[in-house]
Amino acid sequence: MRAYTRQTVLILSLLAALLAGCGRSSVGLRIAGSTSLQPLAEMLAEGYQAAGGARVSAQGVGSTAGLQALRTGVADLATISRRLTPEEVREGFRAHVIAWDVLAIAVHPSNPVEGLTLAELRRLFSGEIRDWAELGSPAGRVHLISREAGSGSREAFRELVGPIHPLTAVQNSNGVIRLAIRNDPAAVGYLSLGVARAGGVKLVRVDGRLPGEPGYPLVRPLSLVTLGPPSGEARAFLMYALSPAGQRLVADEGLLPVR
Amino acid sequence: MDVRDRLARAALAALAAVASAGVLLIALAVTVEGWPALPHLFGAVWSPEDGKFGVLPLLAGSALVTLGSLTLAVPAGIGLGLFLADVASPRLAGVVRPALQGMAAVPSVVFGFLGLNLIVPWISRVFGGLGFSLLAGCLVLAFMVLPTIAAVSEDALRAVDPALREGAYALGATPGQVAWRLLLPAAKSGLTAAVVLALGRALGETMAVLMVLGNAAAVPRSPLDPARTLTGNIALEMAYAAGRHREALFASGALLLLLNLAVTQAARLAAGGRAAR
Amino acid sequence: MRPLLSALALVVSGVMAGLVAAVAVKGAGSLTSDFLFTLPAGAGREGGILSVILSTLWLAAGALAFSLPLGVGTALYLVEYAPPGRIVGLIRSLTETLAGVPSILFGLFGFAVFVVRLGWGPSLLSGSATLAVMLLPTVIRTSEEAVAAVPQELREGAAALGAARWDAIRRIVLPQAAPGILTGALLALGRAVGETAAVLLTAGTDLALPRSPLDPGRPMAVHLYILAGEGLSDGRAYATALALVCGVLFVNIFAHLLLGGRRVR
Amino acid sequence: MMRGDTARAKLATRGLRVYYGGRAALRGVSLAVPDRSVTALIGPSGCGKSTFLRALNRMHDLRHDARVEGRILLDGRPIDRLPPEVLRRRIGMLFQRPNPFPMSIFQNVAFGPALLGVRGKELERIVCSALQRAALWNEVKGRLHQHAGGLSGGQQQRLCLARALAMEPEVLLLDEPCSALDPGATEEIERLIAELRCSMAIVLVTHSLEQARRLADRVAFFQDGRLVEEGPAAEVLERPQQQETRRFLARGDWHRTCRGNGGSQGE
Repeated sequence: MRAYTRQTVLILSLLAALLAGCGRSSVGLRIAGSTSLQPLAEMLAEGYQAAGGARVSAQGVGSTAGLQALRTGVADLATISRRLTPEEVREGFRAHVIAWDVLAIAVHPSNPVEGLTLAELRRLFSGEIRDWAELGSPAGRVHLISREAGSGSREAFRELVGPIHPLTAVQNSNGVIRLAIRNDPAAVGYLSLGVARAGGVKLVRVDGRLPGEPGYPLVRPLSLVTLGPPSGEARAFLMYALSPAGQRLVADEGLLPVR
Repeated sequence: MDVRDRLARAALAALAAVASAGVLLIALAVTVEGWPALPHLFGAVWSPEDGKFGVLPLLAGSALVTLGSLTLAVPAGIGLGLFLADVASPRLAGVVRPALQGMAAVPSVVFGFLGLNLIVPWISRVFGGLGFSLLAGCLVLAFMVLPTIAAVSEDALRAVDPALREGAYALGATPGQVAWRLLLPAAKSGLTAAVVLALGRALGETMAVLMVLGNAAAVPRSPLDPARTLTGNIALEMAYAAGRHREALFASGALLLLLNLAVTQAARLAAGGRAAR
Repeated sequence: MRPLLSALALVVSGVMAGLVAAVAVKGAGSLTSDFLFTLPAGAGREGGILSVILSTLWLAAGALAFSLPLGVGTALYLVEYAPPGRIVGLIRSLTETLAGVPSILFGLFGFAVFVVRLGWGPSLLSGSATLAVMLLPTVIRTSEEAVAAVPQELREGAAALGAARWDAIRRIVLPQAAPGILTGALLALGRAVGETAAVLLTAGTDLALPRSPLDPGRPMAVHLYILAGEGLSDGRAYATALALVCGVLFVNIFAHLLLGGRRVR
Repeated sequence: MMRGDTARAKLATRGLRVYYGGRAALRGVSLAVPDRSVTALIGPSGCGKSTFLRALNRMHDLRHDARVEGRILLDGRPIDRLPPEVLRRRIGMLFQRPNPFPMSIFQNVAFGPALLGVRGKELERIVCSALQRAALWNEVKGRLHQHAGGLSGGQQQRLCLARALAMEPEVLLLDEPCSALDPGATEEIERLIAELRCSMAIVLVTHSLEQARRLADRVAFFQDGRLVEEGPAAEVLERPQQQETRRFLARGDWHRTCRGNGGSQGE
């Protein structure tokens, strides 16, 4: 009986210790936001820690949710892969561009389409053009594939090109979009250039320019967002992202550096 | 009563109360969070960017993928159950049964992963199109619920008195006739329970279908069209959602819970019918 | 009919074997001890999955730490103390209902309550608590069966010696039921390790080694989901899938061995 | 003499051996069953009576671990030349425990004919006549479409008999058909067996010496998987030739041991 009580006390105190240990997370800087930016954010976090910075946690939850996390204080920094809306700017959010992402338009390698105008692209994704024959390719229904609502890529595409037809297939990562286009001769979709370059898909000129060339229209800023001016750990991380070391990581990810 | 006994009784009762409150808490949390969006769910278009939160396409997606997978898995699963209960030698059954049990234990994300890497490209190659489709979802889901149906059917068929089997054989029935005219009707309530159980699992499955279904928020018009389920929609968009969008997702969760409770209730009735036999 | 059913069994087993073989063949090459025991680097594209494995284990252990006391307590109450009738029926139907709830709803619940309301954020703690709720029905049912299987004579024997009910439970019923309870815990563990939807929204996706329960971590199933989505390093994804399947099967086989051939579901 | 019997016999076995797994349950039995008579199989628990009976309509095919050797002849032709279904339609069987199917009384009796594709009026006629032959018609004619589970034990066994008779069998195998019934029901079944004897060959496994005495034309005594002695009932029961038979008949407690067997040999 007594031994048993002692056991109980021991277990209870262990539980208490565990709960007490919960008191503080070991993370020094919490980043949340765009999934498109997630790989870069993780690379930057690794590099930042390696360079002597605090422990950084990066969660890919989406641009809008990242801002929400920042607003509620769940995160110290948000990442977004679109521009801030005027309302968001009025709320006090400050976006600091750390890289440029190029949205590539990809089709199957067997598709003869070489280039599209922005107008054609808009008509394609709004569902106005339904057959590849209208664009001079062999006839066949167009299979659109897009990112999910809330994704920065999708919002940037909607902003730069136009609305997306509701019947469009949706996948929530660049990789699966590449996979889908690789499998289907009639598919067309948009994705980050870094992932598109992994191969298996053909990149289409937009308004006569290939993705990555100067003047290519589908470029969006990737930014770190602070609520008010950056300070403390968030500021240090931002400085690191803009430093030569940080910008090297940007280039490694297939993104365009800002410096 | 001993004092410690009373204490123990009170403490255990408290634990039981907490544990059984789980389902109520879930219902409460989901409903409270989703309440304001409830009136917005009755529409035919799900397009959060335009403030449209109609769950009809998602309901249709869930219903179609569930029914489609059961259409494939129920005959195969009951057939496998019959094979294990009536045809296979004990040694063969001893190999097939653990294999099925193992299959039931494989995490759903692995099924989704395999579907993404094997089934989706296969569909794209054979039927054309993206491959991400209702058909892919049905196939993956069918494989996932097959072991459940097979195991529960086997139990139900084994529960049929062996004397009945012998009686039917003694009348000159072929194995097929015994199965079709005697075993399956006699095990009907157990088999129904198997189907309803599978229905519940299929309806609630998230990751595997999310990965292969293509997730277009529209009612599919052919098995090769993409579709989106209630569950997949939550997993897909929850992370991004704020405001009304977030409420709508919670409300759709409440709807899913309601559907699921109905199915569970049906399962209990079916199982109850068997117990009464 | 026999040939037809045999063919069906053959086809299903063949397809299953094919799928398993696909995972095994494509994953085995990359599944080295290096892969298992080094930390991931380059956002999961390089290095191993050590932090992912540890996050998974912490999550599962945490889930059991929450759900075992609750579940076993409930089972003991149901079998030993509860007056038969309405209360038992109510508790049982509630927990059975819980067993049928889709895992994504646990995720939603955990997200709303643990992550947001309680402010635990996406963390091992939130993930564990969410998983714990999900595992409760399994733990309760298996524990209840184990406790109920203890022969009534043993309880009567203890009572005849003047032991209080609680003493009989503590010294006789619980030790006797321990293997059954353990089996239930193992089955629950297997589910916890393989679960994705419930932890996707609650445990976070951080690849770094978690150091406190409030740190986010990336469970193995979520890691596989993310790797599959990136579509960049197939070898790693297959190796992760193989590790996950092996882990879950190992736990399940162990549970079945412990159970000595009795059927569980 | 044995040869001549076999030639005239409805059903005959030669050197019949049955193994369960590696264990021999029947070690070479040669027996002839004449038409239009009752042959009773008696013997202690586990002696192979039921095993023998179940070999006659190939019920052992249903077990994965049972192996049958030797020959069984129906009308002088080996039964393994027939598909088992065809054989079993010609040989009806009644089990220890009544085993009505979980369906209506009508559907139970109609089960066999329906397998052959009989429908409509013809089926009704067959069901009605089978129920009449099993002396059940008057009791159930008003509730043919009620569930068979509602009948009493004796009625259920008669239902099973009607079910077998609906197939117009040439041979009827009875495996301790009264062991689960009360004395009244037993009497009823025995009366039916006595009537049916005029139209078919009946093989009866029984644990009751009295029953064998009342019903049997011929008696075969089994022990340890062998046929010890066989002949006209009066001779075997009153003037047994073999030592084992005499000892068995003399033992008072055999009744009890055979009751306890519960079909363990056969099932």
